[in-house]
Amino acid sequence: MSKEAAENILELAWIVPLICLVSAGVLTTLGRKLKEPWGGVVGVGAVGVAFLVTVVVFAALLSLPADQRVFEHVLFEWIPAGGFRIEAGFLVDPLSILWMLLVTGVGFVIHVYSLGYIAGDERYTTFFGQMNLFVASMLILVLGNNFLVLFVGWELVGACSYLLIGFWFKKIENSSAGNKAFFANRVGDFGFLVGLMLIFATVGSLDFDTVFGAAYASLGGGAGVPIALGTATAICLLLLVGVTGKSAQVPLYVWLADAMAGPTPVSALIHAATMVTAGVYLISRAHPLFALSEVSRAIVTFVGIGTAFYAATIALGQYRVKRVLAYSTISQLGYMIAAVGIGGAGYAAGVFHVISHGFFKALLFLGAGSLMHAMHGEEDMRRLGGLRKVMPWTAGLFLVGGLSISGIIPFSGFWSKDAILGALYESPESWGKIAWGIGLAAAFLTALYMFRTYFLTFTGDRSWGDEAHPHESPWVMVIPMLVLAVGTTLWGLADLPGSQWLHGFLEPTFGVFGGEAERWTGEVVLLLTAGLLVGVLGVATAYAVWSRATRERRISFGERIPAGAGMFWRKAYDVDAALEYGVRRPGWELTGVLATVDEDAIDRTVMGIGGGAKRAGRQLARLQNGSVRVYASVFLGGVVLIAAYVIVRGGAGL
Amino acid sequence: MEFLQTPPDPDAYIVLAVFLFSIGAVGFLVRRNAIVMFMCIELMLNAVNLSLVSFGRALSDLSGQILVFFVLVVAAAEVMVGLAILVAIFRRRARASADDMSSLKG
Amino acid sequence: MSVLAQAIPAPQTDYTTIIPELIVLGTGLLIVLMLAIRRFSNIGWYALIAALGFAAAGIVAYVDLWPEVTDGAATYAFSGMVAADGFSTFVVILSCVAGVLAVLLANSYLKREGLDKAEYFALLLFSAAGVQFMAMANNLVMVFLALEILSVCLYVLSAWNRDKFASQEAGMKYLLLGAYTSAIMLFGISFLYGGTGTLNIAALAQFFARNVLENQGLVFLGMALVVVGLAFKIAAVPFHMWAPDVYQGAPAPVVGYMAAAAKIAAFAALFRILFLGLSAMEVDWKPLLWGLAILSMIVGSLLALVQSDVKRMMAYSSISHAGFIAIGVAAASAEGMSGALFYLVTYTFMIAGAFAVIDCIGRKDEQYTKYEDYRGLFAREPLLAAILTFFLFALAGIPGTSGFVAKFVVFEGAAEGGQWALIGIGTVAAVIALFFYLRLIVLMYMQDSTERPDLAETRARVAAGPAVVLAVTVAATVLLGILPQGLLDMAGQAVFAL
Amino acid sequence: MSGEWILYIVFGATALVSAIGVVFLANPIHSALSLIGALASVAGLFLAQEAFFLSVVQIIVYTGAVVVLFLFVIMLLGIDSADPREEQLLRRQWFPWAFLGGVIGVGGLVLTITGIDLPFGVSGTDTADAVNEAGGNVQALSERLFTDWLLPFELTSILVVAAIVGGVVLAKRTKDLRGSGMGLTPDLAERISEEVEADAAEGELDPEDAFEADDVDPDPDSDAVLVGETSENGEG
Repeated sequence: MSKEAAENILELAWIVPLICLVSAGVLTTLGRKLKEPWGGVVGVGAVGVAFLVTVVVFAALLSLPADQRVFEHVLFEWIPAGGFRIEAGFLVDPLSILWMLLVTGVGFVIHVYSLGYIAGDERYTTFFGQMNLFVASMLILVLGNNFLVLFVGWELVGACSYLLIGFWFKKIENSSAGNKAFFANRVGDFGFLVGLMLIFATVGSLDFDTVFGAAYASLGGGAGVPIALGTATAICLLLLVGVTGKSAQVPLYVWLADAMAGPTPVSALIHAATMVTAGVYLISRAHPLFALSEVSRAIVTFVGIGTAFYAATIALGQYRVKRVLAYSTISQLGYMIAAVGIGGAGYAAGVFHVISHGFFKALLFLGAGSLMHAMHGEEDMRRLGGLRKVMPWTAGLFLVGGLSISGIIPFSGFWSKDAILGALYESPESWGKIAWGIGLAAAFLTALYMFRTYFLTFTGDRSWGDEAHPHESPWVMVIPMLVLAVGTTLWGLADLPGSQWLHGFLEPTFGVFGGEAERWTGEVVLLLTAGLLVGVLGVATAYAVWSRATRERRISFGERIPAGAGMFWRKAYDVDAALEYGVRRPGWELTGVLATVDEDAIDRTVMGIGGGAKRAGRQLARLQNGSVRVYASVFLGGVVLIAAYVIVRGGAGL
Repeated sequence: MEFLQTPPDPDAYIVLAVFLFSIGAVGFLVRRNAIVMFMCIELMLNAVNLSLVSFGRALSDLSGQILVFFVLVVAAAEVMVGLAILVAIFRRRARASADDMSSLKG
Repeated sequence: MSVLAQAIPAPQTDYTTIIPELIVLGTGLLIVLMLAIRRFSNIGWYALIAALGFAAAGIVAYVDLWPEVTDGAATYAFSGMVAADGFSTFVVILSCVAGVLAVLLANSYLKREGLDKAEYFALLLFSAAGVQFMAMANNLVMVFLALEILSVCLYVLSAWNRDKFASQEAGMKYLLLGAYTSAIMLFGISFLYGGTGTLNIAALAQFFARNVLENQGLVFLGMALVVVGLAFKIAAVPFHMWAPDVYQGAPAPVVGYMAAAAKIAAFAALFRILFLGLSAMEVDWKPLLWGLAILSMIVGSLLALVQSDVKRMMAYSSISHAGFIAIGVAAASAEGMSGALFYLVTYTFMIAGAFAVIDCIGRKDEQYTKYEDYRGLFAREPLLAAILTFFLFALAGIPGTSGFVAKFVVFEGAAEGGQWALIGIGTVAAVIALFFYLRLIVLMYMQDSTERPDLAETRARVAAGPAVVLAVTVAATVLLGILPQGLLDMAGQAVFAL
Repeated sequence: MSGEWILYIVFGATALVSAIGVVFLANPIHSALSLIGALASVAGLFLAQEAFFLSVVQIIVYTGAVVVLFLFVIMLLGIDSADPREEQLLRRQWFPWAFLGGVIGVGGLVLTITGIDLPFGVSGTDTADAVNEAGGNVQALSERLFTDWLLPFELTSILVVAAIVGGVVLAKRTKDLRGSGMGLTPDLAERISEEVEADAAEGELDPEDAFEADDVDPDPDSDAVLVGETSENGEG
């Protein structure tokens, strides 16, 4: 491909979100007029075409020499005021193209799967409309060439997820989950917005170019307005608030687990591929700002790795498959945030893990969806078990996903997680090794809870009643899972230590901040081995404890078991109890405290902002009782207040 | 009572106007008959007129008196529209109390 | 000596400066005259005349006056009673646009409700003239008279639906409180007059330039009471109590016009009085406006949260919008005021569009304005629901709509003045605001309209007038959201050419 | 003793007393008559300040037109007796004291701010001599009104036209109501009685609770903050 041809193609990258946007508009306005298969065909087709166009754009980008792979194109000048102008356009570079591939690719697979999952729903077409709008919003988010466009996408994504989580809103639970997501995101967005204002106040622009130019200037290179250290830290921390909201990090993670109330493809799309990774994207994109402030990077790293560990302990105590996956998502996102927080090689590692996670988490969610589809919505592990024989495909593919997330060679999860752990360990920053330790512990817990889920669900005795008739899901659901399984098997090749194609590919974006590529050194091998060992240990422990779980034991898992030294070692049953007391309980007590914080403080703060506002509104409304004389009294009260102000102000002739 | 020898200051009129105004303003708040509420507004406007004339005289300027002239017109127009609405309401409800008009609230 | 023999100097008349106003007033009087002579059976003709009158006035203002006033300094006419400058011309054009939208909205409403009296259009024209004179007024008496013309027309229009008690109650409450406020504002004018010896706004500035007041209590209180009077018109807290009741009771097309027109007029007057006349007292009135802005944004948003009637919710939202616009005025800078002007333009379109939808959905007697009636709207009326969603997003200030740009420029004006606290509070209020708009949006997309057979069977009719209004307002809201520069330049010129 | 003082004291006292009468007389007709007293006293105060024209206009327009309009409407609507609830309120013993307190409070506040010693720094051009030279108060005023103040003067005509048009539209009976006494058709009478019953169901207002919210539904424990709940507060 010639250079001109490649650039011509790149100029058309904006078509990708447009396709999704138009199809969303068509599907939403036509609504019920478009009968069942066709709404889905349009929805899936649009995302499919978007994916193909993205691949073409990707190819065009690859055909350019590495140093020319940052392509910015201004669509129009969007100039709100006087001396300040915004050039609304898009930016195609290695970072954004990867996200586009992820969003359209995984999005396409999930759309296909939805054809089977949502079939027969009365709002079939609307569902695809909203899904397409969601994909479009995410594409706007990653394609924008300035913070404002990014924020537009950021808000749209939030609004769409709000609609989709509450899709089956006839259930009260769902709409209140939608609310929770909404509140948490609003709190986050508020931080983000204030951060943007601070950026604007400091630099006078929201263009990536200008802002990052200023950041480079502060580091001693290039022209631009330097940013003071304190300001940079404040900006980064405010952005982090936004990230914790959207990417479900401590303390704003509370909404994600509840958001599982939505349809499973929504869970897959939001939690696997798209919305939750927006925070990782934001930090990666804003890396020059984070490079300015070591403090903020340390905070980001520990928020991330802390979340990774904390969410893993919670996941261990869950009985519902989708909730385990939700907490696992929070935990995995923590890894990514930690990676991009520490910087250096961590940037590439974080991005690597985003896509890796996109594959295996989408796979796991679709597996869970397939399971629920077969079991008529049952997802409580205590009432599952032995399903491997009935649903071999689902079980096998779920196993692949489980192995990948647990970090077992050769699946991509192994490579990407170890890339993150390696980046943490080898980072020049002093706190890196501590973070690495926590990350390793979290990796053990990950394998443990994942395989606890697998064994309780697919092996052992059947714990479901006779009324259930589980069956393998239709091919339209299995094939997407198969595709994802292949993806998670092969994706690891993209960034193997030594070759590190992805690291090189991302170099135009991260430049000097991207760190050195890894070599096959003894240290690397040791680190990889440690990661693998931890994973295997987790799987083995899970196997020992849960692989032969009977129906009775499953049911008793949830009950209180008196602790006693004698009972501790007797049976696997007791190991389970021990685990219950030794790991889950303390974890639960620890997290119990945290969970109180979770349920009470954070929940209440988050919900309280809305509730309190509403209560205040009600009190104020009492005054508005319809009587003219009361209105006039308030009016006169206002006049008296102003008069008092006049006196205080010293204008009075006293 | 020496001060009585000279004509009253403008201040004297202003004090009077302020109290006239206050009677109207407070009266508006306490009466429930809409027509009487209008009368209270008239009291307030008259107080303003009084102050305008006094200010005008103290300033040796006729603008104050001209403004009073306009205020008279405005007062008449407002009263007219107000009474028209009142008549329309009264046709339906046969009540002229402001407190009965509280179907809109919250 | 005979009085008649004494030569009275000829009055200084310069009718060219008020041509748009003359056209608007002339059209109004023409309608009144036509009604007196013979009646067309179809009020559509009167609507056409009114719309043409507005359009002609707007075009004359833009083509004839705008280039002139943006070139040079302000011209004062009628012995300094009115000022023709970029600012006033801008507002004149805006009021004509609002007038055309209002006429288009009203025609089908009046026919549907059987209230087809063409006097409606005459009053609409008079009220618009009131707005225009308020923007031009260079004399406190002119401000007062123009305000009264506007108010009297709005009182009548609010009470227009004689078949609905709520409408009459709205008119009555508006009038009682409005007259009360007028008296208080007049007292303020009288104090300003007493303290400075002039009623001319430009002369006020000269007075402050020449004199240093030892005891400024009189002038200060006068200023404060004038601000109170205008704050009542823009429905700023705590002078907002009338707004929810009036918005809920008055006919939807009236509200769609009134919400914008009253704000335009009052902000224009506020700006001219404070910024031009009393700029010497800037330190005194700025905190006053801050207080009003903050209270309006917060209280308006909070109260909107708990509403169950859409028109009432829109009233509280308009209170909160008044707060946002007041931020621009409180910035006391050309940037801030041009931001406020831009905001007013976008608000005019948004509110007219939103009330067009509310009117269509309300149907006969506006019986469907409760939240309950909006439940599942999307399933029944996808297009109307989508448009309303769009307007609600615009009102909430979602990027990509004109509402966002408007908030942005107003905040920018405040930022230039370093008023970060104001911006912070504004952001919080905007967040709460998004919340109550979304509450309605979510309801519209809920799907259990089966419980409402009365709603499911009949469809809302969108007549030609509202359809045009919707098309225009949606287009304007999108366009100003994406390409706001043209209008921003115009608003900038309007203020810089003062 | 200066003659103006006498006028001031006499008319000032009658103005205040009649104004208080407007507020305190339960019967609207008495209030209106008291208002005439107040307005006439203000006319007297105008006279004392040599605003002869305004003094006459005040009598003719206010007492001659506005108050007559009030009386006319009172008679037309037949509300020529006191509302019992209002009477009850006005008879309460605390009422005059509260009223007095309010007046002194508001008035005192205004006077505190403006200062009793009012500053008039400027001297205008319309001195007594200048006014005399123009031929007197009326001539001077008319000259100003038709030169400098021409535009506002013209605008008042618009205001009056708008008010007349609006007043006619609002107060005119609709076609279907024509010819039946107060304009009550059986249909409308039924609607009205429904409305009145609905009001009665809400409960009669006690004089004191006019300032209390009567039926705002507090519903403080609702958690469904965003979606799907409404409280009833609608039309009566």
